[in-house]
Amino acid sequence: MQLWLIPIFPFLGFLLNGLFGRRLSKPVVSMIACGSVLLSFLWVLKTIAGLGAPEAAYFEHYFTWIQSGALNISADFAVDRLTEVMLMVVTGVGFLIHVYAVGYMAHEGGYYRFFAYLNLFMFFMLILVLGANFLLLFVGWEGVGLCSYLLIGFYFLEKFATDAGNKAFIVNRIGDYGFSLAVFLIAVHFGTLDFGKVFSQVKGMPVESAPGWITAICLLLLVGATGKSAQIPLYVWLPDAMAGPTPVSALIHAATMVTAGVYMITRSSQMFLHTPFALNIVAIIGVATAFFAATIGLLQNDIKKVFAYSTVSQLGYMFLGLGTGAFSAGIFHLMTHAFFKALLFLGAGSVIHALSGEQDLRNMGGLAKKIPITCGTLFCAGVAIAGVPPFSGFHSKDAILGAAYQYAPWMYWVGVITAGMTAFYVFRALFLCFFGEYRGHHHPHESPFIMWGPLVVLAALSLGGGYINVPRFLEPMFPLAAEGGNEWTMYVSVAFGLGGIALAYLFYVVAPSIPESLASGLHGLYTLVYNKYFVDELYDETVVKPMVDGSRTLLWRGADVTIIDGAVNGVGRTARAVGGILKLAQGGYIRDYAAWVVAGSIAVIVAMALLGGMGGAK
Amino acid sequence: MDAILFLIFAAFAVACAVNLVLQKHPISSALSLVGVMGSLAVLYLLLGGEFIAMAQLIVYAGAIMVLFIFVIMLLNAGSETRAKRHLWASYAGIPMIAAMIAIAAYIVQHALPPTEEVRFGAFQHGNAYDIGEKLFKVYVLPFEVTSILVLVAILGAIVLARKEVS
Amino acid sequence: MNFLILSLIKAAVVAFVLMTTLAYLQWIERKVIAHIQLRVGPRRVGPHGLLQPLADVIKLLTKEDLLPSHVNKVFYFLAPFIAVFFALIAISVIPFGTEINVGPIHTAMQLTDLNIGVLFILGLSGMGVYGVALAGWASNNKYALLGGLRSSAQMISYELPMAMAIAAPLLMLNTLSFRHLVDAQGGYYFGFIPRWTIFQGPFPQIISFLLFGIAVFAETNRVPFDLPEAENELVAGFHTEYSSMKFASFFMAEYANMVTVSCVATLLFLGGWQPLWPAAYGSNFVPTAVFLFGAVLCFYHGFNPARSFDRITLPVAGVVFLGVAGIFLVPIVATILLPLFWFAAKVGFILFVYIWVRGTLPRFRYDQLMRFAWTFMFPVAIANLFITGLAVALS
Amino acid sequence: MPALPQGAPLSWYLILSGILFALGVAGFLFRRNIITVFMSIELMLNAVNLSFIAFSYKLGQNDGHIFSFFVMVVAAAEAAVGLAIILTVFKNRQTLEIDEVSSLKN
Repeated sequence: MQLWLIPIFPFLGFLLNGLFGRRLSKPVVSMIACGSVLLSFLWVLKTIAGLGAPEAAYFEHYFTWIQSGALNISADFAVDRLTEVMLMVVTGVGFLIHVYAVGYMAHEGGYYRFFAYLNLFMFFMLILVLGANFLLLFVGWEGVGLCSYLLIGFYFLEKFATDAGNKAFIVNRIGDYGFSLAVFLIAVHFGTLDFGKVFSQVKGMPVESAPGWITAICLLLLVGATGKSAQIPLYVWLPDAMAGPTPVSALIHAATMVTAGVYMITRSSQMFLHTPFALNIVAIIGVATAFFAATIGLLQNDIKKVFAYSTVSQLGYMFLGLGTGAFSAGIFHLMTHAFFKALLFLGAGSVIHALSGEQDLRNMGGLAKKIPITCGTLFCAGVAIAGVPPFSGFHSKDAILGAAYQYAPWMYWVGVITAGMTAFYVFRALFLCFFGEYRGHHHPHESPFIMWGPLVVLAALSLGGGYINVPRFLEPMFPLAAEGGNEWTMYVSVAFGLGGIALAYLFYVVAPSIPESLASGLHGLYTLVYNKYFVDELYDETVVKPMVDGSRTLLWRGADVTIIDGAVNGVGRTARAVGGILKLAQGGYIRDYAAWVVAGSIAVIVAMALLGGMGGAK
Repeated sequence: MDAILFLIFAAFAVACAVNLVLQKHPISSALSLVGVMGSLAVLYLLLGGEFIAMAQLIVYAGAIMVLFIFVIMLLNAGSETRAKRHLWASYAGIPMIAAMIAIAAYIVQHALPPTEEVRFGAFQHGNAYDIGEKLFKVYVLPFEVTSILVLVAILGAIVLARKEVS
Repeated sequence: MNFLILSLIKAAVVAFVLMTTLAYLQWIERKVIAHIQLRVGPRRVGPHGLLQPLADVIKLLTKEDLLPSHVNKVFYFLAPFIAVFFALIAISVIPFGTEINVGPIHTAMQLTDLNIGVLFILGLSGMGVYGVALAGWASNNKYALLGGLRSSAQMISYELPMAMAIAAPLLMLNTLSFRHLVDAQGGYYFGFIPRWTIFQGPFPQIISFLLFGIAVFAETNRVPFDLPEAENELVAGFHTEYSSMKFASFFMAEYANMVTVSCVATLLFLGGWQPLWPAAYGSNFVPTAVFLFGAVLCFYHGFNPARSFDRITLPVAGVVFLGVAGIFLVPIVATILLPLFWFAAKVGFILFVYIWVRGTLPRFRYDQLMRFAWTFMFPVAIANLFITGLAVALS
Repeated sequence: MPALPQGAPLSWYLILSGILFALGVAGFLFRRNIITVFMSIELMLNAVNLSFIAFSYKLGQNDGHIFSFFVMVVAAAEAAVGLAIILTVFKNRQTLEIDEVSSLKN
């Protein structure tokens, strides 16, 4: 099946663009970038066509990577149904976004650099998805983190961009630290890192008497997932990540990379199923993040920030799905979310493009007539994310909420309220952007075909994507929960969604005066939410500052200068003193040195012989 | 039969090695080294390492030693002159080497008593196929690293040996 | 014991045939060159100079064996032996035909079938350098030394492309034993295109065939790569100081190498003894036809002769040819002789190309030679090997 | 005299390799021509290869062959660089006497 071809195409693209991009013309660069991704997409199609819907994982072994004692890690790829879904999403959506980026980045500097990074990201993301053991997964994991850092800081001349990049990188380090600890624990306790072996071992264990370290592993994995998928408490990097170019926000920070955590937890579902506690934590984190982020999203004025918080909140939904044991529902939402959130971001990008860089909702409005295609597609995304039946968001969200209700009703209610808020803020943004009077001072122009082409495709997907019955497809891996026949949960969530839309319409189209009055009325709450609950400041005070001060005083002045430097200098002095003596033995004659070596080796051999190195071969 | 072959070629190898040490002229030493390598190749065959034996012929005897001879001819290196000064190495050398051989022999005899005999054909994993399997499945990373090393070595050799262009 | 006797017999036969071939190869070379240059070539000794080789041998044996005073005796004597030894021993792994049954004995037309025969040949070709290099050094003569240096440098340089050119078909046929190589080239595409390596999928090895051809010209120090013995710059190169039998042995080594590499080329690329087209289309009658034609030719020239003694010699030759043609029709013998015929035909063709090139091309300049090896042949060989590997891996 | 064994014991191979190694050391200690010294090193490498092969015969797996293969490759690289160094030394000092090349002293 030659799975290795799938990631290798983008990698070749990266090499070509990264090494020679400077000399290549823009069309060639974009041709290489998009072509490579298209090739791997086609190869994915061929692979899936060849495999169909495999019951067991199709496995390819390439070479032994690390072999130390019992631990034997090899470079293997594996494809099962879950991987197939992920592959389709990554390469498919990725290709559309690449095409879009050709139009979006047309006037930017560092064109080839951008596409080289993008291809590199695709490479690592595919490694992450295809890898058949935790270490390969980790390689991809770190790789996409690196690319995300590079791309967030793409406009490295602006300080905020580089700061955002650093923030993302550092916050992710915390998560990755947890993940790596989890990997070590797995290696210690299972003696292998291959998914197949590990999970079969776990399956063997009885659920009720599962040892504590499985819980530990799961919690550590969860830490990693919260970092990568921007969950509480490590979500803070994602909104800032919007400093990167919009296609990056769409590809990395909405569609693919941030869902890596969801994929990872789903991948290790066997383990999580053995620790209801960890699973419960996942659910709680998910629902909390969903609600919390949604509230923040209500009041953002930067269009990309709104969608960023919406992403966090939707990821929260996915975690809620996983936590309530409905893994397939989580993956389902992952897919639909990839469609409509990528569409939202690309649409936002198209709007920003149209307004030549304007991102503030307060300076938009009335764009519906000026950029109709973008407007239409964005509204498709809106209805999709708001969970309006029969569009894609409705199906996946309903699956999750249904599972949530069976798991714990309160989670369901929170989720439903969140759904309402989601609908509200998304349509708030859309109304502010497209309805009313134009408040800006640019001259909006519709984007070129190469940009709105992908938008249309994504719009179609986010409208109809709900009929790709992922849970059914994944059933052999994650058996569906028993169909609790309470349709009213569905009706309620739909009602909330529509209600949110209606409320947004009332607030921002019919009577724009209401929001101001509300803001002045609930001033404290307003400021609190408007400033994102001061979480960043809180982290600064509690974590960052102490660290900086501590390292400055204690580590630098204390440890470094006195202890380390002292030690180094002391070593140097001693070495010189000893050398002064040893110098006498240096005749400068190589043969003398050789003789010394021989004498020494004889001594060593004798010593080993006396210490019982003999007869070892018996 | 195997034992006789072994004795013949072992004797030849040792003789050549001694000659290497005793000869005054580098080119004689070089040729005796080639002799050692050839007989070692035969011993490898006896031990079932057919591929490695051929590699020994091709790489060592065929390439490396030709390089040596080439350099000797290029520098037109004459035979050694009498040593001007005698380092302690020249005195301590003999006993040390004797001790080395003695210890090695003793340990080996002690570790593996001469019960099991090496029969030609008893070892079957020395053919090109198995070596390739091992090399490109298990040891692929070292293999690549080695190739890089060789590349670096080539560059270094060129840099060292090229004429100074001023 | 049976094995030992058999091997002895085979060795004797092969040695005899090889020696004769070497001797006559030189006669053929002189003839062909002569005709290329519009001369007649040797024709004094025996009809059409057919006994010339014999005369040469006697001459070389009886000449005085000079021993220059300034040479390094040991290596001066050793060098020709090394050269001849490695040149002749290579033939021992070359198969000339299929397994045959002579009465009760079932054996292969081959001294020994190593399962690493190809590597063996490579190793020996590497060792062949020593003879030349040593001769050059031991002669203690600047021309000879230069010749030796040149040849060793040239042989090292050209071994790499040669080895890679050999490796490419091995990737496809995926064996190292010559016999299996030939077996792997049996059969036909569409019933008539032979599945030789130069035609065989997934990636026909024409490029590596050409590379191999060029490289072996350098390996055997033949024109246009015969710089080690470039007479107009180096008198006679590495064998300037050699005379009589020692000189002859260098000569013999060169021709033996030619024969060996021609055999290797045939086995690796031209399908060994696989006929050019299947027996279904009557390839079995080709030898008969060829010899019949020869016989007819002889008779024609015999009945209207150009020289007086042609009246006798040519008809005799014609009768001989007729006999041979007849032999090829006897089924039992034919099974043995047909593969031999095809093998010999291909080898002969390659040898003819050797001579042809010598008659046609001028000699390279030394720097050109080296630059050609490293900047053209080496990259091409690598690329070819890479593509072949890819094709094999993907098919 | 005891009857010669059918096949040589494995220990003989190892002792042979030990002897060759020791002779290599001897060459290193007693020869003063850089090239000869270098060749002694190659001799030692060969001896080690022999023991590799012998042991892999005993253990019945061909890892030893792989090791000696790597040794060969590395030896090739080493020969290239080393001979280049020797050429440079000769170019600068017009000598191959290893004792002359002792400017490291003091």
